[in-house]
Order: sequence, then C-alpha cells, then structure tokens
Amino acid sequence: MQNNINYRSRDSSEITYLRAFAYRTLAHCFIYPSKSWISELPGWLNTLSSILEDFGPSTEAVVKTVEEIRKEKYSLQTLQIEYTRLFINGAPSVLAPPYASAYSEERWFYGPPAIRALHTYQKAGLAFSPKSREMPDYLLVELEFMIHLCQNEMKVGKSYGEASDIREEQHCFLTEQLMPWVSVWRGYVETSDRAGFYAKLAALINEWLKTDAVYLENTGERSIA
Amino acid sequence: MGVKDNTLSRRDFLKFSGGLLASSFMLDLDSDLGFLVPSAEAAAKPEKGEKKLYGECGICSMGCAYIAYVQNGRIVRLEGNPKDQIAEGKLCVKGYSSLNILYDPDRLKYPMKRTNPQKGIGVDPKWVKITWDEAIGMVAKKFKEVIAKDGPQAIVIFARGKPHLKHFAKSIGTPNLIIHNSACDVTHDIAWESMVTGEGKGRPFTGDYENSRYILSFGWDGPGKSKNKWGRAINNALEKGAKLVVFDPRLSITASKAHEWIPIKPGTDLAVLLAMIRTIINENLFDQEFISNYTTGFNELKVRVQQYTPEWAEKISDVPAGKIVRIAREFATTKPAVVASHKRDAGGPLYSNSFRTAQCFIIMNTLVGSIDRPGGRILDRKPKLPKEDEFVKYPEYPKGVKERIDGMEKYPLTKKGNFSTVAQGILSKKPYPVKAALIWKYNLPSFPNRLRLEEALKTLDFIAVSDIYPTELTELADVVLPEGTFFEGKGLKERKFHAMYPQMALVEGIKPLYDTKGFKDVLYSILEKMGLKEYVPDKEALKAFSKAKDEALGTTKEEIRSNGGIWTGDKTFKPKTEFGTPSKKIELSPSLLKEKGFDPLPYWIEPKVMPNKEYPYRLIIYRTPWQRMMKTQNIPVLMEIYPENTVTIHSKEAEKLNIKEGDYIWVESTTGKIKVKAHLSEGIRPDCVAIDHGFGHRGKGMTVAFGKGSNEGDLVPDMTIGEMLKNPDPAANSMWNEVVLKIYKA
Amino acid sequence: MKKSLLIDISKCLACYSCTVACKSANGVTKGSFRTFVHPYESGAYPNVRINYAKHFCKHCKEPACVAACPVQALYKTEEGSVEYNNKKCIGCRYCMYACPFSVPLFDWHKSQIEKPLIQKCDFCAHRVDGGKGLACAQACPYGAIMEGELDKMLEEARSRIQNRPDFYIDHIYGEKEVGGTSVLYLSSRPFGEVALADVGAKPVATRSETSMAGMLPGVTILALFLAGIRWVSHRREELSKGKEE
Amino acid sequence: MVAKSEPLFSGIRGFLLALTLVGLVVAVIRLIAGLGATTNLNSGYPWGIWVFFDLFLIPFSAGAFTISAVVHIFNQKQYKPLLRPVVLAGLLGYSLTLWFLLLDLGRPDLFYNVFIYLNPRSFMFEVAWCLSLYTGVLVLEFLPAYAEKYNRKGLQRGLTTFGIVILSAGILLSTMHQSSLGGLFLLMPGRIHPLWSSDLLALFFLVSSVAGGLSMIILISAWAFRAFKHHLDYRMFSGIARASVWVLGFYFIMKIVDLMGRHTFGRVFEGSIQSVLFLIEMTIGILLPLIMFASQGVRESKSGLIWAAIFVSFGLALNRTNIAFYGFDPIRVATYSPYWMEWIATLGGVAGAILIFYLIARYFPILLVPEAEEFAEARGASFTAVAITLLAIGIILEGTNPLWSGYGVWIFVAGLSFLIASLEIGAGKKMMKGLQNAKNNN
Repeated sequence: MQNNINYRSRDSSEITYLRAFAYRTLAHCFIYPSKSWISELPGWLNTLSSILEDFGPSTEAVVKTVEEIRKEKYSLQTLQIEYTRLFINGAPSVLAPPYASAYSEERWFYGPPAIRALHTYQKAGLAFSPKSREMPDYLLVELEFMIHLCQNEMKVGKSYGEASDIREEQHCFLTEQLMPWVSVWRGYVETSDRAGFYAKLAALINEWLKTDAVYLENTGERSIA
Repeated sequence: MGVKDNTLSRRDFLKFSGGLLASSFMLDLDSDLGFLVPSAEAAAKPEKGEKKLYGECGICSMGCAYIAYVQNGRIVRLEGNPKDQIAEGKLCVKGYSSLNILYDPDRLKYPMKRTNPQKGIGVDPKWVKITWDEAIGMVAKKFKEVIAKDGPQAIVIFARGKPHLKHFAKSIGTPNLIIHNSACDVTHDIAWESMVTGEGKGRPFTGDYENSRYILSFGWDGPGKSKNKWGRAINNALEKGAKLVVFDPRLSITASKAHEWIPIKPGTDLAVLLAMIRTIINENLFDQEFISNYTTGFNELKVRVQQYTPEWAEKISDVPAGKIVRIAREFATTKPAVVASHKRDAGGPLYSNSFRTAQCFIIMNTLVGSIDRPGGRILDRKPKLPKEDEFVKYPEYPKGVKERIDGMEKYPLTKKGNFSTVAQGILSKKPYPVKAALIWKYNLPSFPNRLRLEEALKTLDFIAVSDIYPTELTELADVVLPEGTFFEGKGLKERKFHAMYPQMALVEGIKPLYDTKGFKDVLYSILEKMGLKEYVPDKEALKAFSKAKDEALGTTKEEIRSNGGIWTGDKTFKPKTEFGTPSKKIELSPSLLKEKGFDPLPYWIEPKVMPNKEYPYRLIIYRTPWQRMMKTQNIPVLMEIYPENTVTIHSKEAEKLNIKEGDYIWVESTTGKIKVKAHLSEGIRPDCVAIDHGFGHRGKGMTVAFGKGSNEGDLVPDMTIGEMLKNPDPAANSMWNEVVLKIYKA
Repeated sequence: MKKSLLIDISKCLACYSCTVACKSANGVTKGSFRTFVHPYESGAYPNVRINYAKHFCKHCKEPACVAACPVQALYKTEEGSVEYNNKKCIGCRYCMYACPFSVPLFDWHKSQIEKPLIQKCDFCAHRVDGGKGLACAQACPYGAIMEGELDKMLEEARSRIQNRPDFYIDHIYGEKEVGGTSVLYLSSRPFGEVALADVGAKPVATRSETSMAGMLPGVTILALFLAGIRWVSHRREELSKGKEE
Repeated sequence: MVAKSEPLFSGIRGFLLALTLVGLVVAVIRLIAGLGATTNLNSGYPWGIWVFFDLFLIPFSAGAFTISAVVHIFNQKQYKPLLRPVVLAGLLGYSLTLWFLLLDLGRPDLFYNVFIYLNPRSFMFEVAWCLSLYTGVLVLEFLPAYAEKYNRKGLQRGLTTFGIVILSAGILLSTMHQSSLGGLFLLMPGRIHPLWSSDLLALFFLVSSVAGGLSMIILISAWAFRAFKHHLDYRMFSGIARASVWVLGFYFIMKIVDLMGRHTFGRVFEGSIQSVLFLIEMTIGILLPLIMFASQGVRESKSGLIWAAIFVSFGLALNRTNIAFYGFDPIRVATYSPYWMEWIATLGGVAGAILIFYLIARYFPILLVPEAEEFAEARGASFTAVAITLLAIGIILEGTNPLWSGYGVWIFVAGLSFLIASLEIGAGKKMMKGLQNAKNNN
C-alpha cells in the first residue's frame, strides 16, 4: 500500500491520536446496539477503516474485515439478540463473556486478571467511576484504559523519555493483559456468532491489538535509539 | 477530553469528514464508556490489604451473619461472625462456597426480554438486553392490560410471603399470591398458630436443643442439613450427656449420632406419638404444674388418646409397644426434654396426617413443659422495632375476587397458596382464566410434578421472572428481572428464626457486579409505572421509619460496625407465661380449629398411599448437607463433592433386583419416572427408597447444574383442589412423601 | 511449636465444610481434593451405624513419603508438617504407594500442559485467600476439628476420653501410629470402621531405611569379592598358560 | 558380517516398524494429554503396565551384567561371542525401561530434577540414578563395536584401557538397582500379600535377576543368531545352565526359608488366587527349570535350554506382576486393566527395541566377534590411586554434607569400580617386580 503511515516522517502525536481513535471506535462498535448506534455505525466504520488503512500491510486483514462489516446489513434485533446471547446471558448459556477472568484457570469472574487490571488502573492514577457497574477486566474497560494511555502520551507530547515510558506501559498492558484473553475470546465468538457481525468485530479487535502491539514494539525501539 | 486541540493533517481531516460529523472527533468517553476516572487518590493509595465487610448469609433461613474479607474489591473469603448467636463464628459448607454464586459467570446480569414467541424449556428465547425502564414498563403495561381485560385475579404472583409482596398483590387487587408454604412448613405453621402463637402469628424455628437432656426426632434432620447451629447444639448436648432418639425410615446424619435409631414405617409417626401421649398422660408423667398453669383442653386430649394404645401403634408403625412406652417414659422423666422439629420432618408437608403429627409434637413438648422453657422449643425473641405501617400509610386496597386459582380460599386457616393445586387451577381456567404471572426466585423443580406447572405456565400470555440465575423457569419468561445476590444488598437484618435473644446483623454489601435490582424496588417501580403511586411508600416516610428503627435500637450502623457488625439486645431469658391464643394459654384442644370446623384434637389418619404389589416402595425425600433446595447446584465445588443425587436402596432389596452400587435405575411412580444412580445401604427400611433433593435442573443456562442428577419432585403428584379437599388436612400440605414407587434397572 | 489437629470423629456431621474451605484456601484446582469426608457404614439393618471421617495427611513424625520421594519434593518442617514443593516433584507417585494412610493423590484429570501435581494437605502452608492458620479447623462448624499445639491436643484428647469413658474408644489414633503423627483422631467407634487401620507403631520408613543402609557396605563387600574372583581367575589362567609355555 | 541382501522393512520387520510408529504417536499423545486421559491408572493403582513391564524388563536385561561378569570377572572366555549381542540387548532393554519410566512420570518435563534434588534415603532415587548411570555404562560397553566399525583408534584405546572399570561399574550398579527395585516395595508392607512381603525382598530381586539374566543370555543369543542365520553351538550354554541350577536352587531355598521364618508357609496352600499364583511361580518358574537345567539331556538340547529359559523368564515376570499387581492390595478400592493406549505404547516400545536390535546387529560388528573386548592390563598402580581418591571423596561427601551425599554414593561406587579394575594380574606382577627390585636394590 502506498499511503501507509511512515513512522519516521509522521508526527508521532498524530499517530497516537489515530490509535486512540481506533480504540475508541472499536469500543464504540462493541457497545450494546441501539437505534442511534446502528445508524451511526457506517460512519464509525468508515473512519475506522481509514485509520487502519494507514497502519501498514499488517492491517490488511483488518481493513478487509472492516469492508466485510460495512457491506453487510444487520437488523438491529439480530445484533441485540446475538450480543445478549454471546456476552450477557443466553440460551443455552452465555457463550463468550467479554471478561478476562472468564478465560483464566478458574471459572469465576473477578479473578486474578481483574485484580491485575485494577492494579494497573490504579497505578496510572485512575479509579472506577462510581456510576459504573462493571468489573475491571471487562473488555470495554480495558479498551478505555488504552485510550487513557494514548491520551497521556499525547499530553506529554514530544518529550521522548516520558512518551516512551507511556508507550512501554501501553505495550505492557496490551501484551500481558488484553491480548492473551482476547485471542481466546475471539475464538469463542467466532464459533458461536450466528449473525456474523460480532465474529468479525472480535477478529477485528484481535487483529488491531496485534497490529498495535507490533507498532508499539517498533517505535519503542526507535525511541530508545 | 484533552485532545480537541490536536489538529489532524488535511488528508486525515478529509477522510474523517467523509465519515463522521465533526463532533465525533473528540475522544468522547462519557457517552458510552467512562468507566475510569482520574483520581489522585487511587494512584497514591492503590487498594492493598484486606477490608472487613459484614453481612448475612442468604443461602438458608438460618441467616448466619458473616464477615467477608475484601481484597481489591473482591471478596476472598468468608468467616462466620463470632458475635452472632446463630453463626457463632462459623458458616456451613454452602455458606463458605457461596462466593461461587456471587462471581458465577452464569448469573443474570441485565434485564432482558424475549424475542422468540415460541416458548418452552430448551427453546432459545432469543433474549435481548433492555433497560430497567423498559423492563418495568413492559410488566406494568401488560399487567394493566390484563387487569383491564380479565381482572386483577388473572395475574398470579409466585413469591415468598414477604410483607411487600403481600402489599403488592393487594395493591393490584389479585388474591393469587402463591407462597411455597404448602411445600415447606404449612402444617407446623397452622399447628403452632392454633395451639400456641395465635392466628397469623406463624411459628418458631428456635429450639434450645443444646440444653435439652432428651431429644426426640421424628424425621428431623437439622444437623444433617448443615443447620450449623443445630449441629453444634446436638454435639454439645450429647457431650453433656443428653440422649438422642431418632424415628426415621432412613438412617439420617442425625440418626447416625443418635443413641437409638428406630426405622419407623413412613407416615405412621402419628400413631407412635398418640401412643406416647397416652402413656405420658395415663402414667401421670406429665409436667403437672405447666399443664395446669399454661394450658387448656387437657381433659379432652386425655379422653381422645385413650383409644391409642401402644399395642395398637405397634401394629401400625412397626415400632414395638415396649419401645414406645419406654421412650415415652424416658422422655417425660428426663428434663428438659424436647421433640425437635423444623420443616420437612414427619410433621412437615410430607404425609396426609402430617398436620396431626405436627400437633402431637407441640402436645409432647407441652406435656413435659418444654414450650418456651430452657431446653425446649423457644418462641421468637425479635428486637422490638417500630413497624413499617406505623410510618407508611396506604389507601384502602381495591376489593377484588376472593376465589383463588389454587382454591385455597376453601381453607380457612392457610391463605398462603398451594404449590400442588396451582397448576391444575391455571389449566382448568377455573374459577377464572389466568393470563400473567410474576415469579420471584422460584424454580420449576420446587413444585410437585413440575411438568404440569410448565404446561400451565405455557398457557399464559406473559411471565416475568426475577432471579439470580437463568433457571429453567426463566426459559419460559417474557421478561427477566435480574436480582443481586445477598452479597450485594445493604441494611440491618433481624436474627429471626433461630434467635434466643434479640439481635440485629449489619449487612454492608459490595458494589453490585451487574445491573441488578432488588425485588422490592422492582415491585414499587411496577406499581408506579402502573399508575398506582398511592401504593408506593413515600420516601420521607421510609426515611423516618429507618430513623425510628435506629432510635429503637439506640445505635447507628457505624456503631454496630465498630462493635463487630452485630447489635445485641437483652440476653436474659424470661420464659413466656402468656401465649398468643385467644385463651392466652397453650390450647391442647385449640379453639381456632373448632371455630373453623375442624376436629381440634389429633386423631389417627391412615397415610394416603401404601406400598402395593405394583409399587412396592415408598418414597423418602431428604436433603443433603451440601445442597440447599434448588439454589446451590451451580457451585462447582459442591458438585465436585457430590456430582449427582442418588437413590438409597436397602442392600438386600437391591440384591433381589440385581442392582449394584452406582447402577443407574429407573424410579417410577404413577406420576412420572426418573433415572437416578443407586446407592446401597443398610441404613434404610427395606420398603423405602430415599432420594435427595436439589438436582435435575433442565435450564442449560446454569452450566454446572444442568443435566446433573434427577428431580425427585417429578415423582410426586400434583392435585386438583377437589383431590386436595379429600384429604382431611386443615393445612392442605403437598404430601411430598405420599408416593409409592417401583424401581428397576435402567 | 509443633502444629497439630485433633479430629473428633464422633462430632463430624459430614458437611464437607473442611473440604470446601481447604480447596478455596489453598487454591486447589477443580477435580482435586486434599481432604475428603467419607461415610463408613457398619452393621446390618436395623443395627446399622454410619460414621463419617475426614481423611487427609497425618503429617507423620517419620513420614514414609519423605523417605520415598526421590527428589525431596516432600519434606518435613520444624513445625511438624510435611510439605510439598511442586517445582521439584516429577510425578513418580511413589509417595502414593509409600504412605501408610493412602493420602497423596495425583491429578489424573490434568493434561500435561495443566501441570498435574500430587495433592496432599500441607497444613495450609501456602494459603492463597489471605487467611492464616488451618482452613479446615477454622471452617468446621461442629468442633470436630481442633487446631493447636501437639502436646495440648494430646492433653485435650485424653481429657475428652476421661470425661466420657463409656463413649470414646480408649485410644488416640495417631499418638503412637507409625511412630506418631501430628493429626490425632478420637472416635466412639472402632477405628477400623472408619478406615483408620492398625498400621502398627513402627514407622514404615525405618523398614526401607534399614535395607537402604545395608546397601553401601553390601556393595563394598561385593566389589572386594569381585576383585578377588577376578584376580584368582586371571591368576589361574596365567598359571595354566605358564604351564603350557 | 551380515547378509545385506534382505530388504530392510519387509514382512515381520515392516509390521514391527508400523507398530513402533503407532506406539510413538500414542506416546506423544500421552505426553500431551496427560496420564488420566490416556491410561487407566487411578488412585488405587497409581502404577500400571509400564511400571510392571519395567519391573520385568530390568531383571530380564540383567543378562548384560551377568555375561560381563562371567566373561571378565570369572574369566570364562568361551562366552565371548555372546558378550556383544547380550550387552546390546541389555542396552536396549534399559533404554526401553527409561522410555517407559518417562512415559509413566506425572511430570516428564521435570525428569531432570532427579539429578538435581537428591534424596539418598529413597529407593526410588537409587533406582532412578542406577538405571540412568547403568544405561550410560551399557552405552560405553557397546562402544567398542562402534569404534571398530568406524575405526576410531583413540576411542578404542580408551575403551581398552578403561573397559574393565566401566564393566565393574556396570556390575556394581546392576547389583544395586536390581536389589533396590525390590527395596521399593519395602515401604508398602501392608499392601503386599504376605507370601511376597518379606524384609528380604531386595535380596530376592537381586538373586532372581541373576537367574533371569542367565536365561536371557540363552534366549537373546538363540534368537539373534537364528535371526541372522548364524550357527551357534548350543553346548556352550551348558555352563550357564549349570550356573542357573545353583542360582535357582539358592533362590528357591531362600524363598522357602523366608516363608518358614515369617511363619507364612501355611498360606501357600490356602487356595486363594494369590496362593495359586505363588505356586505357579515356584513350580513352573523355579522348580521346573531348575530340574531341566540340572538334567544333562536338557542341557544338551537346544529346545530344552530354550524352554527352561522361557520358564525362568515367565517365573520372573509372574513374580514381579504378583508383587505389583495380583498380590497387591490397591491403595483405594479400584480395579486396573491397561487402557488400549497403554498397550499400544508398550507394544510399540518393544517392537521398536527389537527393530533397533536388528538394525544395529545388521550394520555393526555384534555377532561372531570372538576376539572382542580384550582389555589392556597393567594400570594397577594408577587405578589404585584413582580408586583410593574416589573412595575418599565419596566417603567425605557422604559423611559430611547431606546435600552432596547423594552424589557421594556414586563417586564411591566409581571408586569401587576402579578398585576392582586395579586388582589385576598385571598389577600384581608389577608389584612383585617392584618389591623384588626394592629388595635387590637393598
């Protein structure tokens, strides 16, 4: 692809903004479907695909998935049914709960991964909003944390030392917390999703996380050098 | 947040403007994320170490107060609260493992509605998550429609008889609040109410067994059901030299600790009791002082029991006359002595004569002066608190139809509903059709012959279910209203059922894990949405009520917290000298029964069914220490200990039928048949088989419980109200054990 | 201080609180148990008895499993407990054979990736739930499990027998069995009925150790013997050769 | 050497190859899926067919140390042609044993812990170390064939120099683990049927392994020579047969005396399955071959010798299975019969071993090398010095540092091996010469 982001020539805070936006968009795609959500979905996906396109050949699969999602039409109710069935409660039973603990050794929620996540948030100076009723290892919470980290990176701007520290933090959370379980979770979603949308979305999230991890690794080396 | 000023390149801008409105450029987190907020405190003081949280275990009615240890917002372990007179620092196996319920991935998390019009067990309802507003709106709308078209009686509410539920039913005007008492303790309830506590006052659960010197049990297996206070009490009593005698067709855990286990013929405890009462009265072994000061009707009783000689009882019950007489004498002469009882013992809803058996329990305890005396059965000692209705006033309730769908208006003493007759009532549409149901934490296997109820519920237009778990019943629901676990509630709880002195337990609760709501709130919201605001308690009044409660206790929650989570009232035991009956005495020949047209005195009633050639075995239902009804089967560790229920068969009988330990066998009654794993034992009467309750979930949503074991309730017949009325029982009990069976290898 | 547990079988009501508490306190994974309660029926109808006994590691004074373990994964501590190091264990399962009480269990159900281990009570040496002390004793609602110092528990056991001589069997199981154990049992029924077999007062380990001790001297003697034979046989050959020459 | 015209994997060898491969696949599945999924092992019978098979395979492979002792210690040179095939068979037997042990380990990934964390009190430690060391020794004993084939002079020189040390170590290690194997069962006195549960188990295992080893020499040689269509003079086995009579006789008398001493003789005829099995073991496994070997007619008949050896091996296998299974009271109420995967892995292993034997025998100088293994002499003085040093180190480690005492044992055994090697004719001669010189000088 010609219009890949060139890490070296592009302004890094711009890239970070785009990355934050990618996380934001993916998170938005994952919220429970509503009327306004579905009407805005093509717009969000357009944006997402144009951001992702910039991230080089490794995102080819991502872009393809975006296209696929965009082409297909899903009725709101189908998506709601699938969402509920896969992620909340379903018949026969909840199939792919979007919580890290569900994929750890014990069957319990709020297991060690949740506590690990909570510690990471606290270390980054974040607390749970009193109105939220979610566990720390919920997919959206973890994606939101990545956005927070991107924002922090933008705030420190070009002071390379700090920025690379934050990048390190992002890379760490990504590879140690998010990616291990999302890759498993995605498998469950893919095998169980009847509508197809969430299978693709899960694959997309998984792909994006991998892509971002590679990006962070590359730039991490650069900033050290 | 903070990124508005980050400009984008021109190319990017063009790209974005093609896709989204400019306002979306902001990384706006608040609209649908916003779980995390910056907090300097969090960074400075990350959560470490343990926090104590007080609460009350909600697994069974004992309600042990616990201390939960919280790390990182997660409860890591539970201990019994040592200050609580019931827990005494310990919980039971179910309590200890109940954290599995709180953190169970299978739990109901958000309100949901069905989108698949087809209903049935195993049929995907195609749930869709909705908001609480929508959910409550749906229920309210439907209820209003039903009321307008078919009248409020067309709404049936299946729920425990909490005051707010009674209030809700009355407010919408339906007589049909179906409480589980017919399957639980209705016989004891009415026996106590008519003889001791007075109409509508209920019954005590408390027994000062620890200080008894002679404990008689007729099928009572409190220690064997992990009622841990009773287990300790029995252990301590035995250590102090008490004698324990157990009449039970099955060698229960209590019986395993007893001095004597008498494998009595099921359903004949009444005969033995009548003979014992006769012995104690005729040999003048009763407590003269107690009888003359605190009872009425002794002479009538004396006359009545003359016909029931020990020899007569021997013929009926298989218990030798000499043994009956000896135990009666020992019981009357060793003080204090007590007949222990709880719910589903011989005086529970098991046999056609159980009400009379329950009556005899009270008579026995009265004869030896053990009603509200140390070492005996103790009446409630609740803290004296203001009542809600002193603060919250409602307008008069609408006058609706009196007739109930379960026909219970035909029973003057029990008004709590009947699990046995409700299904056939709905199916027959008599006296009127039912259109909608609201169900709170009952599951199909809790009913006799659940298939009939399933069939009945399928005829309804609308079902709303509130529960913690996606039970098989929720698969029939149109709207699911998720409730939180007992770990997620808050408040002050009375130590009620087993308290020797007034105590209150502080319940703190962790932050709810999901979008759940307490059922009380749900009910008030429904009322509000239905336009019945006048029946929703005023917030100010509630505040005043809660303040008045604090004042009555003379303390605050903070103070209770610093005192170890328990408020304790006056501990001294003052035996009661007045009782709740019209005569203020214990009525051995109760006026209430007389008044309502029943025989006031116990008399012998044959069990409804007898083993015959085709069905040679009687069913005995029991409960294991590690399962609580249909509540705890999704706890992995408990299912690991005991993965499925078993049918206990006498080894000699099994040999005859060529059944070996662990074989799967069919157990068949006229109502249904189930496949269960066989367990051979010498500890059961040869003409009985025993099955433990709590298994056979059909709801796949409970992934651990699903498909494990079988539900013995499928063998128990349900009834029409006509059939029920044939049984001369003022309590209309469900007669769980009046079932004969055949068994054969699967 | 020697840790010890006193189990009063007559007080056990088979509720499995100990089993559950043990599992959660020690993070014992699904399908494995370190303590379990078993029912034992004896007699014939209607004179039947059922007794319930909790079985778990007795923490012998001279543990056979420690003698058996080839990699020192099982070891005896100062407090008297026998603990397990899951990083050393190779899974040979010899401890399962060696234990006179049939205590150690292997995680048969686990795949190699899940790292199967030997499961055995270690007196809660590595609790994961933040608690301290012995989880089973803390959990037991009926006073059937008592935690304390070995001497105190022996005293307690003796006084219980003294107070109810007609009730208890006049024997503290574990006081002398296999050289003494840290877990003591009291029962109102013969111990054989609840699978607490008569294992003798001699530690099992000594039998193998006596034999083991003979190994090195034996080998030395053998070596000298072989050397002798070799020398003689070669010498004989040489002599015969010499004759030929 | 061997006719190479035959196709490599045709007929029976093709079948063996297939079996080996299937066995390997099953073994890999076992090493991934875990013991529970691939075996019928349970908490009542934690050890199964692999261990039972090892218990037989080890004494059966005792032929290797027996033949080395016969040839080099007892100096019976006429058996030299049998040395290499039997040592090779022994090597394969031990390798197979180790393979089965690895399969049987709950944590095969951590097997090396055996060599890091030592518990010298444990018979299992002794067995594990001896098996590993002895397998290494057997490799060294086999090396001359390799050195010959590829003409590695240096290696050959080294092997002739240290050959006797290696061989002595092999004999000592064998004695140790053969008896330790019996010692394993000493820790389970209550579980083994009284007919077998003796304090002398270790000794019984050792003696019966010598008998088994002698029979294995007969069987393996007979088979190997027949497989490659070489002539073998069966009269050469008569000495082995005579030795067998002594060993079997000694074993038999010891067993009887032991039974009497433990006052369990009566149980031999109690009629239980165990007693019947015991009787079979004693009669068909010991008495019958004893009588057969004792008769000259049998000793001179090829089939007679082979049958007698088969009976001994059968008796040995039965004895080990009796102790570990039939006469064993399971730890918990349970039954055990091997899962098909266990059978396949076992058979695959055996097939593989047979196949490898064939291949090695086909390509290496194994059969018909009567001049093999001549050891250099006259290292007496230096060997004595080494021996004394090693013995001293071993004793010091053993005595002072409990952490290292596990290693001390093996250093001590190495010292003993040098000791045996040092006491040789040449050394004696030299010593005499030295003494004479000294006298003369004086």
